[in-house]
Amino acid sequence: MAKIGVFVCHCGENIASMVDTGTLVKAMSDHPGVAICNEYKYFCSDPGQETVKRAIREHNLTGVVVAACSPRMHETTFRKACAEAGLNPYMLELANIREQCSWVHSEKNQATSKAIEITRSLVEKVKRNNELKPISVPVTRRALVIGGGIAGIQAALDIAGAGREVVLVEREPSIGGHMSQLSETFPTLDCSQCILTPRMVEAIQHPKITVMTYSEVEEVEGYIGNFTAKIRKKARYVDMSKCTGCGDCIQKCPVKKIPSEFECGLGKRTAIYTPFAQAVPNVPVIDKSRCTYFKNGKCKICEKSCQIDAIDFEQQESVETFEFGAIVVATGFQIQDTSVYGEYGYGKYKDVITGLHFERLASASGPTAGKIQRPSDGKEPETVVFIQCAGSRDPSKGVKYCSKICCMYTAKHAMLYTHKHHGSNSKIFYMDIRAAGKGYDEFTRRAIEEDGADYLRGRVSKVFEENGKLIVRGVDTLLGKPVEVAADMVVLATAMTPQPDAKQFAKRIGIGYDEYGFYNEAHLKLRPVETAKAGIYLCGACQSPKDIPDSVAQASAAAAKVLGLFSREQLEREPVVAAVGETTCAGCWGCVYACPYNAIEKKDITDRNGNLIKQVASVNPGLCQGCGTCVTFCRSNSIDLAGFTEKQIFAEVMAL
Amino acid sequence: MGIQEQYRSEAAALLSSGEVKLVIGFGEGSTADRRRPLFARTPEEAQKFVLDAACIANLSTYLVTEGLLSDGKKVAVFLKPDGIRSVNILISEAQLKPDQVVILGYAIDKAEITALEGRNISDFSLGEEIRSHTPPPHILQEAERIEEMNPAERFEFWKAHFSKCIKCYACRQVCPMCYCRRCIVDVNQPQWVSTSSHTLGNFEWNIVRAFHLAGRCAACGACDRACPVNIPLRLVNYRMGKEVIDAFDYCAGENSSQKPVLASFKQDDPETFIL
Amino acid sequence: MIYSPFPMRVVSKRAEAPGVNTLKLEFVKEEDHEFFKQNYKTGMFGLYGIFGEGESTFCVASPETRKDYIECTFRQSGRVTSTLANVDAGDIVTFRGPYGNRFPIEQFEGKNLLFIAGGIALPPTRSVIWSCLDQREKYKDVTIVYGARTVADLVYKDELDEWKKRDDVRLVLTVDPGGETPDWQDHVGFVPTVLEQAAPSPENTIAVLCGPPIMIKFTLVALQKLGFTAENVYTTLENRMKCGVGKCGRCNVGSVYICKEGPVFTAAEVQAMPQADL
Amino acid sequence: MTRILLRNKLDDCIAAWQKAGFSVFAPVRQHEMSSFGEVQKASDMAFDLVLPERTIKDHFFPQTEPLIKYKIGKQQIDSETMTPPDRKRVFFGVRPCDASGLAIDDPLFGWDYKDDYWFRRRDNSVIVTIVCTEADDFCMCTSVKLSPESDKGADVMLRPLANGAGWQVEAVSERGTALLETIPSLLQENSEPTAPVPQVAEKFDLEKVMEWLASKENFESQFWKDISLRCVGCGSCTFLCPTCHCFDIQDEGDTYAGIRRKNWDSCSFSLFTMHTSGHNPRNTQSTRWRQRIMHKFNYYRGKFGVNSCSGCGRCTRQCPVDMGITETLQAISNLPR
Repeated sequence: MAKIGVFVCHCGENIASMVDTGTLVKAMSDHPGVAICNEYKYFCSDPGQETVKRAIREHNLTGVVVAACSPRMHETTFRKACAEAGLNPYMLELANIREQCSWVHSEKNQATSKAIEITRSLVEKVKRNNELKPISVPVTRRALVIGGGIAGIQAALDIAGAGREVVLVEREPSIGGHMSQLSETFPTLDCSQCILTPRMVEAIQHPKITVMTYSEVEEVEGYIGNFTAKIRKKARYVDMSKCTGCGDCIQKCPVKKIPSEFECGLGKRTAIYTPFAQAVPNVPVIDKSRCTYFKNGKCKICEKSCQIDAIDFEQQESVETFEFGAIVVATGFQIQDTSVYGEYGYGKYKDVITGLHFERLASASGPTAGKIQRPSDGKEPETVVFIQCAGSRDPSKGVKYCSKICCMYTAKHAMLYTHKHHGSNSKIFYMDIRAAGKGYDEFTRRAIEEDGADYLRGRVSKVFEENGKLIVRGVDTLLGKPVEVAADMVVLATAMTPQPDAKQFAKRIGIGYDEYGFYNEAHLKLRPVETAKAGIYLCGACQSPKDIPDSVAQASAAAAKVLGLFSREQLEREPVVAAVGETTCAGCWGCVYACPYNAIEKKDITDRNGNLIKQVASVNPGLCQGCGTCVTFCRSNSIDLAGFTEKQIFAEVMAL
Repeated sequence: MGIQEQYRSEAAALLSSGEVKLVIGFGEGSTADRRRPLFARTPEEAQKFVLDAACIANLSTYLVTEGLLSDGKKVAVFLKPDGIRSVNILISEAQLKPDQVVILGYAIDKAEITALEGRNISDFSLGEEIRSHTPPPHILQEAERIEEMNPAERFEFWKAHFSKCIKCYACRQVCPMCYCRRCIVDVNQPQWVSTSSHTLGNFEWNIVRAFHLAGRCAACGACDRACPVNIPLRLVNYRMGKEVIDAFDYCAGENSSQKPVLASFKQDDPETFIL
Repeated sequence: MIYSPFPMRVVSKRAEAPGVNTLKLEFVKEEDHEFFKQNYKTGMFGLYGIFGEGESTFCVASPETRKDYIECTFRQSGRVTSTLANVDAGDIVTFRGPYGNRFPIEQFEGKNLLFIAGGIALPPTRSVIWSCLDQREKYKDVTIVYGARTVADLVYKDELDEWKKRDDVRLVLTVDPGGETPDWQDHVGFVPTVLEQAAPSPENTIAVLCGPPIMIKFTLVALQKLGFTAENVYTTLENRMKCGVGKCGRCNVGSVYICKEGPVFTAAEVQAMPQADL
Repeated sequence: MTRILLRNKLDDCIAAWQKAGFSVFAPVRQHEMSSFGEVQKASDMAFDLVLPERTIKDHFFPQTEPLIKYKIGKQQIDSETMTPPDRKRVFFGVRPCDASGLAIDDPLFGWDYKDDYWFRRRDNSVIVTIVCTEADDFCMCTSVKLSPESDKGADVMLRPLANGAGWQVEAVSERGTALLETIPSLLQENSEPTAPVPQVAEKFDLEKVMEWLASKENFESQFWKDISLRCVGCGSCTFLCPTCHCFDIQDEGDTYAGIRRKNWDSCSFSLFTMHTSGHNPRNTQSTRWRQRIMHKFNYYRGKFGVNSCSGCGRCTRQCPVDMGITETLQAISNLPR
């Protein structure tokens, strides 16, 4: 029969102060199948591990239970020890008598009897453990980076820099993302374009990076190391291989009054356009919905103006398929639809704008060439009111979270405004000032102390127009008094929200998301750049609101994960995967619908002559994450999870 | 021509034209008030079909007989709305191919039999009808009575009934939804459900079955009628069905493209621990 | 009481082939041992068990000439056999039996013996083989034809070597095509074919044939071709059993309770049973 | 002149038996089901039943019977054989078919290896049979050569009086005689006429059936496939049968202790004969139904000289798809020869 070794760890005083380890050792020594039971102060220490190894060898143990802390802490430690002593590492179980016992109890007797129950139930489990071997999966060492903002660019550059191929997909005509729209960046006030453009150029020129702009990821199939992605290239109607980016076509285009998306509607663009002057690639696209030729069948002025025949009205969209080993999702964010704040008059009053508008007004390459002007009449505003948390931290408007960057950019806006407009007057309504970050608090202090930003703690209840002024009515909660400010312009620090199609896209590639649509990481603290789907990583604001430094840091972290994966040709995966019993599978496909990872397929069972006998479910071990959802569902118990078989779980429960 | 004659000749025609290989209907039973399933393979046998208010069994259970439909040929079957509902569930669970079943639909209203139009499963849209359909008054009354009990009383009620169970599995065998090739009670590694029919083992079995039918039961009452020791099984399944409608707005068998309510993962699952 | 087993101590465990083990068991209580010594005859079976898991039926693989212990050989497949496969020397298991009928080996005396076995069905044959070899002088020629799917699947490898070396035993070993290893010296082919090639004489010969149903079917044909009559061919049936004593109704083949009237039958008796129920 | 027991003496009778150390069982109705249950007084009994839904077999071969208790210890496993209670019991109001059922099963439980669990109960029980006054559409005792007044398996026979006031009493075994000796004062000499015994028509020709079943070529007849088409393979007919006796042995317990049990099993179940190899000799419902019929009307008789059917008709009465032995045997006897 089984010969199990049980090792009771004191964890210093962590366990021993609440659990009577002597009693536990005695109880386990008397348990059927236990060959040896020891206690020690720290089994995770070197001498502790040595004790375990020696016991395995001396007693020919068939299984080991370490009664200590959470398996999250030391499962790997002891698995390694087992393997070194010649025992299959999956013949180990950790009985968590710390987090689940000593730490949560205050009565020693109760804690001790609970520790006994926990430990013996693991002993009963380990008796039924099977030797498992890691699964080897081949790895395609090419990465897909989805999203060409600063996060995506950084991740692509880091991965390519280490010599691995990258395909960078951006759905807009140019990479750059939101960062390219910004004027100066906090807390150093260096010009956003100036630091971004070199990166963009580096990316497009990198021999290992294929940049696919105006393209979207249609579909992702497969699993870690072995993804297949279909990428749809939208028709640009400009031959990228020919275009030199001279801009003649743009000059000649007769449709000139289209509000520019890049300029947040503050500027205009043509029907054939590049979103901004420094666009990468510097190749225009034709906006089919606005182009006269596409609408009326006549015009083609751009074609005529192009010296090198780069315009191609016949161009079709195409779908290309690539194999990838890893995917970095960097799809970024959007700003909240500010119309939810009807009381602030956004959309009603032209001079109520968002922070992003303000960025364009302040940008030297923007529609006003960097002059802060009112959109309504082009006058320079004397008094500007900034309203922070105009969307964030407001559950009634659907956003409970803090958008993290607004405190900083509002301070920056006030500062830029003062710099450009001496003697101007900025009033900032705020709830709290959150300026945790290197140089951040100093930055906000500077806005207040050096640049005269006037911070009013309180909420704004209403913005309305009176005599050509925007009257901002609110409360100064520090004074406890209502305030009214007559402003020339109001800037709303709107919330960062996920892309409107974030949830749909997550479903397409099979990753999880939270209630808003921000993508879920595998573990908030310990695995912040991985998703629960192995091989797919996250960076930037698609995961949660982030500023540039954080996005870039996370992008490098994601790249490090990808490179770690790419460091070997074969990937070893945990063998904790499900498998289907084909004789009893009834083929109802419940498991197929239940699987969060799309790891279960339909498989034909044929006789020797190839005639179809029946269809059964089949688990792809490469995709399976061992979550067990299918097991709990299967009515005929035809699926079992290696390492957590029903037999093991049943024995565990029965021993309680 | 009454519906019985109409269906006899229709069944005969289906058989003689070779459209179906088999018609499953009802024939005379061993006593005047009983009807028994009748399998006709020839037009002559089809003349023995009986259709009247005593034809209450849900014949869809025979459609999942192992091997019956594996040759790809068609089978016609006499079905009431609850049977049609079962067929919808079976199709959605991939146990039947819609084009293999010809439905001779009928409804019983008191002692009256009416024919239902349509022969393909797609001809029947049951949606609202099923939702508004309530169990017979005496069942409903009993269900309400149990609902009003306190938990201890309710436990005693079921204990008394379940302790009678002899584990003959007639409830399972007559149920069209119990098509598993190996039932959970026949799994012995581990032995999830005791084979013994003592009160505990009986509880285990009946509760497991109730769970396995939650969101899948067509409420035909076959289990209840089959139980040789008169356990009011449909009350259990009625309650589970109600629970599923309330919690998930899901009524089993409304159509044949439903996904299993308790086994369809949604990416926006409020619990984030899986994905 | 009728369903109460004897406790048995595991003396040793030997791995025979992938998933196949042999246990050697000794009696814990002397009175149980006495009972066994008085009642055991080759061919009988028992129910081997472990409390908490249940009982499983297989033959006693040791001969009636060696009654100090019980050997049993089984493939790990169900709940009970999986647990039995994990016992070690010193552990206690249970035995209920010996049950059933036997090979009438005293009627074999003075005759040639032909043993034919396939795969995991060598154990019941081995019980007769040793019962006869231990009294070698009572029998004439002894031929053993044994085949398995692959070389690894052959059981009792040590004893096969021993038989091979003896000059009073003719051993014909074979593995199915594709099951041979590079250094395999013996036959490659299915048992019926190899048997026909070996062509033992049916003259004054008793054949004992054990194996999976499909092998039995074709080997019987081969034996007939060689001139054996069904009355002179013995086999054992291994039906599913629970009680072992003719009550539980499980092992019926036609009117025959395999557990009481069997498991040993002549081929003629087997042919008289409803074939569809086998 | 015979002795009678008046209905109004029944309470005294029960009391007298209890005093003599017997527990008294009779047909009762509980939780919408009729069965044999322990009674304390006459009013507990359900006399209006043609036949209780559950058979008397339940009390001799219970649906689950503990055989061995075991404890798993560190060094060893302790086991203890469990024996059925020795309690003396009177079964009052047993129908002739149910009583016959016990007699039919006796040889099976007794050949070679005596099943102590069955016989200990049999030896401590006295069967008081009441002759039928009513039969329903499903009754078929006469078809299997028994009758509504058969005393097979009985210790005491009661014949209902025509006036309904009581029963004519007659001991038919030593055990019966001994039982009546505990209630001499409650019995009186009387010559009241007894109620007529119902006419139960013979539904099939048993001789013809047995002859057909005995013929080897019929074993593979298409008949079996056709007749069993609608069988859903539940075990209700076997579990409600007074003679079916198939069982399973199962260990049930937790990590440390448990009980080995003998549980009812049924030849109707698809896994009943499944080998570990996956081979299943009776892998279709038709072969299982054939086994049931063959076992009852051919094999059993070959071994023990009686058919394993007492004609109670429960198999048809409670079949969810209106099948049963009667229909099959009728069909066999109507087959063209």
